[in-house]
Amino acid sequence: MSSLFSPEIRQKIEHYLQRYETRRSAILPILHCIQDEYGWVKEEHVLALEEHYQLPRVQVEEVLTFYSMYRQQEPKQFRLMLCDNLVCTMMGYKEVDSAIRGHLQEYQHKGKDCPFSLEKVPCLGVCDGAPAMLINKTRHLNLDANNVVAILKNCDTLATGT
Amino acid sequence: MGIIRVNRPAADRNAFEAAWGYVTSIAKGMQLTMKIMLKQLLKLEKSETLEWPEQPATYSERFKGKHFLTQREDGQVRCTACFLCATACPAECIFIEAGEHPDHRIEKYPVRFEIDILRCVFCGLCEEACPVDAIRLGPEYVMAGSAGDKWVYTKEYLLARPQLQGGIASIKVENDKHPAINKIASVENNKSVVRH
Amino acid sequence: MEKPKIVTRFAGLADSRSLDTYLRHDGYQALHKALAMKPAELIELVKASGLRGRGGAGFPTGLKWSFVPKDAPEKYLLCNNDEGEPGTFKDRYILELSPHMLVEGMIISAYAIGAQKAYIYTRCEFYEEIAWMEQAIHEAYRHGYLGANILGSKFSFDLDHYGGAGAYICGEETGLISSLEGKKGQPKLKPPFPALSGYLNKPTVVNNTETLAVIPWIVQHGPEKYRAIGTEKSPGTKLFCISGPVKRPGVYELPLGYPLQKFIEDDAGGLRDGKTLKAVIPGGASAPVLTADEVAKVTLDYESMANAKTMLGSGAVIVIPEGQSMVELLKVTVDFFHHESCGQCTPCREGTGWLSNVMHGIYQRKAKLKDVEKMIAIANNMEGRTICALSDACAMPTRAIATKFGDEIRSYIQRGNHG
Amino acid sequence: MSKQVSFTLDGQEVTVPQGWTVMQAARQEKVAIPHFCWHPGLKVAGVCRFCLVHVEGARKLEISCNLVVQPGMVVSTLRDEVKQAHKWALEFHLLNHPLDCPICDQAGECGLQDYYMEVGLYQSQMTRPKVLKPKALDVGSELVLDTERCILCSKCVRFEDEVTKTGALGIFARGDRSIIGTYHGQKITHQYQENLVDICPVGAFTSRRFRFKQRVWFLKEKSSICPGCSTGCAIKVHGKPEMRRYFRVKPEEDQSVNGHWLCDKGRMTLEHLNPEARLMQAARWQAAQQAWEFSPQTAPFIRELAQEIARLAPQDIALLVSAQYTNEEYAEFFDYFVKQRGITQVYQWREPSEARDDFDGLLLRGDHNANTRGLMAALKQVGIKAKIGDQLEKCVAAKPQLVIALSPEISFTAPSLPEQLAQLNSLARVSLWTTHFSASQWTQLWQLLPLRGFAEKIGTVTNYQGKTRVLKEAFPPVASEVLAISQIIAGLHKEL
Repeated sequence: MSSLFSPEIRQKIEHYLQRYETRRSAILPILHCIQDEYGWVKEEHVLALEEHYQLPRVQVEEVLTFYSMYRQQEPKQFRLMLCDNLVCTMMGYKEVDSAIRGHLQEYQHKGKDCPFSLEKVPCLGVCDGAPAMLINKTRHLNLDANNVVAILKNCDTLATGT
Repeated sequence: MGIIRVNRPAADRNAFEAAWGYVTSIAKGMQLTMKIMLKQLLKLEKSETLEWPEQPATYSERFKGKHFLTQREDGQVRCTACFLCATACPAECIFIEAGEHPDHRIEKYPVRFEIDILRCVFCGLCEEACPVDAIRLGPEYVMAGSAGDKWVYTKEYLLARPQLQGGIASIKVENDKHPAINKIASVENNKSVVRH
Repeated sequence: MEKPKIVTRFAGLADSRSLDTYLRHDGYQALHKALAMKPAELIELVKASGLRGRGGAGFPTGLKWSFVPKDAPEKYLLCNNDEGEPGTFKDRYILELSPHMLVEGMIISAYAIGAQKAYIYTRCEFYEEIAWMEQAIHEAYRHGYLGANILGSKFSFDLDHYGGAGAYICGEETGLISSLEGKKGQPKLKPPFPALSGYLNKPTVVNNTETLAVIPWIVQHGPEKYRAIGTEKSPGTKLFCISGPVKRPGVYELPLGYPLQKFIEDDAGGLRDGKTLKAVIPGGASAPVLTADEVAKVTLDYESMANAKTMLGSGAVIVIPEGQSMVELLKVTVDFFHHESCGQCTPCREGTGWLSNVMHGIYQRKAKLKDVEKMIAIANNMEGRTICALSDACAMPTRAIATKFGDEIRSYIQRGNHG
Repeated sequence: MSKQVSFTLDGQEVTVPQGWTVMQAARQEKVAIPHFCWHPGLKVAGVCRFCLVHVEGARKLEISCNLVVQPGMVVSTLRDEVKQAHKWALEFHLLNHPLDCPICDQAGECGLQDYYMEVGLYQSQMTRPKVLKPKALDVGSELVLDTERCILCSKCVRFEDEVTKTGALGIFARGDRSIIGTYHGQKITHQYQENLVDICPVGAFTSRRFRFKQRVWFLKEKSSICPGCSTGCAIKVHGKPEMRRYFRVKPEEDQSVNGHWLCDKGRMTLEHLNPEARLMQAARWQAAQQAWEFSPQTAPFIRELAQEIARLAPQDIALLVSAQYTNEEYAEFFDYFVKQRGITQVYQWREPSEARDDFDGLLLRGDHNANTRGLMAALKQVGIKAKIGDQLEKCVAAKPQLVIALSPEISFTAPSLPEQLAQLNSLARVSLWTTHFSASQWTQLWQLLPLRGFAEKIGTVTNYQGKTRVLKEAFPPVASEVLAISQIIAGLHKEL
């Protein structure tokens, strides 16, 4: 067995392969599980899935590239997923966006390593709290230029703390 | 359709009258000839005769003479070996052998591009057919030669002819469309098309 | 107008998600009742209630169930909880209120169509909600509501959860099925329809979360009581999500046929900061926009919306205030569909990209006036030409905004041309 | 007999088997409905949305490839709305298609070009830049992939999934960023790669072998039968007769044998048709110079052969025959030599190492001779009992004074050919009738007579199923000195 995946992951993969009617159905949950563990899905993961679990690499790659939540690049510690859809646009997404960008640029000026990566995502399904953003798995609602910076600074302290 | 009947000309009244007519006509003609000859001998009027080949002849800018291939800015042939000139050619005088270009972005280029000039009818259809303005009919009209000469022009000959001595801008700027398509083609570009 | 509470009856209760709370409020009573009935009777009951799919298309639920062949050995029930329509957040609200409502609804529905297995397909961005739902499923298993021989009957049924991975198209029923099969979430060619050949080519019913969540109430209280609410052709209540600059955005349960204007002004408290109403998108991003004048005339039901050449959709009311640029909104809408097109059918794949391109040109004021007509032409030729409705969903709002707010777009372009 | 259904297609009453789609019916009736993603040999995908037709009573236009014929249905492909829909469907396809036509091998047989001439909108609507994708990718020994030209019809993906079952191709990402390809550019390795080129409606897949060799509109095509193995796939040979060159081999539809496909080996048979591989003139070995002497005149060679035949008794002459010639050629050959000249020593010439019962599961068979069954039947006809098998060694051991040999035509089917020829060297006189020639490997045979290749003759062959199939059309031979077997025999007739 491959040493690429930890025993827990291997156990989870086996579980998912058994859980659904077809092995193929397990591709999405397995990729989620790998991403939760490693932050992103590497080429070697896809190849290992084919080698050890007979999930064809083309099928896995198709799924991996089709769905927007999967990452194929090394992530930063905090993945900022800012909704840029209708309601958020009306409710001040642009100000939030520029506030975030301003904050991220500070890292550049200071020459510090930025722990954030910013992504625009479609509607997060929380339009009553627009503008909304997901940081990793935590939802932040009713953002504006001020509170978003506070949230980012809070993350900052977490980042430097660890 | 029908037949138009024309009356026969009336017969000359007599031989003398006919002869008189001929003689006076010739005399009138000779008079004009003599007048111009004398004027030109005395340099009162410019002669239209050129002392070719010592004196160069000028043709219209649209003259369709000997072919040449235009170049990219880096000197490579512009031709993409699409065979459209060979397809359009009514005399079937163009032979192309295409090949894979080492540069990934160019992909296809002519390894051989030959024109059998003895078969060419100088119709200019190759120039019309070319989608990338790679072949043009130039201003050279002197193509006399002897049996031993090469009558199949090679790609190298068509691409860079020292005797043109840079007289023709055969280098085309990338993505510069034909003036008819792209009206923004500058006057500068137009000027450089043909110069003698 | 009376506002009966069916789904929202758990609102405001402490610990509303727990099984205890649910049981205290007649939870799983409908299941007892349903298991005593024949599946065919249940389908008739739901037909009689006039319940229509709450996902967007409004297809009668009972009718959908009746298409499933009775003698097929393997059948599936799928819950479409992949709520992705911009402006919609009602299904999330149900999970937040009481996931047991959905679980019970699914058990009853599965019994009616004869499915042994069901999946709740949820978008993966709902991390908390998924945890609550899994908790509810777990509790239901522990108390014998799920698993073998439910409540001592011969009916055995398994319910599982499946998470999406960020694709709007998985909210389309066959896209959802593809995704559940572990493929790209590309909708499948119809016919065959999923009721005959769906998940793993077995008969499959896909229902929206809200549809399934009201089933227990209908079974418990009878179809007549449900029919009494709402209008003749659109009976019952529906969850409406209101968002935008209103005083109280959120989810409201209203009887169908409720006036839109009243909803915005009374229930949601009207526009905030003294803004005036410019337009309303009545059913999520894919619904054609209504101007302020039209808003006064329509009521919240399928027929009234259809008459106004728009649709009720998922019931996502997006309020647009005066001063909001429609060019910007259209750009956002078109970009969204461009991003979410699965790329399968050519008119949608290329059309959404084309519209997005043209729209960006307009937004940057690098467009010609006739681009507005071009967009309408593109939209017309995208609509009704593809496997699923995503292409229509992009075409309809584009055409509506480009026609109703054409002058605004044109003057936007012109201002740009003059500097 | 399955149930039949009648419906109206463009005003014509059409009857088709139940379960057929409108597209299949239209194909049978030769009503052209434009399409990209539909292929008769693959499952319906319904993604190009091009084959729209109008059905009376339907709310919107339907795609004909997924529209099962219902009795009494009234279908129209001629209405204005249908034509307008086709124009726009094509316009959508062209939106992100690069203007590569001058360097694209598909030009001239490209779906986009053909349909543009037929149903094009003729006024470009596109003003914005196109989506750029990777070009000229190496995805297999026979394939070059240009993802930018791809219109995502998914035919190649379905071919990989359904026909070869290798699943090497996928469509990655989504929307108009979708890219066709193999996993991280891996190579496709199976034997059916060029079918991807055939089914690709645009120039996304092009053939490495044919790449840039010729523009397709210069090519003439002739129907023939693949000589590569005993399956005998129906093929079309594409050549330029005025250049005396052949450029490619494509499959022809034949549901009873090869369906729509042809293996890459079958396409390689082409290499044996072009002048480089061919024996263009008759030749004899000059022992003094240790070299071949070629002659533009074949008649003297035939005369020499005739003299030998006349000089020798029939029992001193042997025939050595490979199983790659047509039934008609065998009939004539045996009729003359066995019946008329009384030669009884007939040996089969086969590859000794052949695994005759091999089969790759799709088309390619271990018996690399196109007409094994035809040869056996021809032998039986002239009263010679024989079992299939290589008898070359037996022939050499019998030490005949003269061997008249019909050489295998396609060299990949006979890897031991040079060694087998070397064995023949020990014999006094060998008259080798052959299509191809290799100056570096062949020595010392008495005479070589040039024969026509498979694309240059008409006739019939009998495949492994016992089906007798026709090589329908012939190209003119690559050189005027290249002869048909019947011409050589006629020459011998004249001399004797």
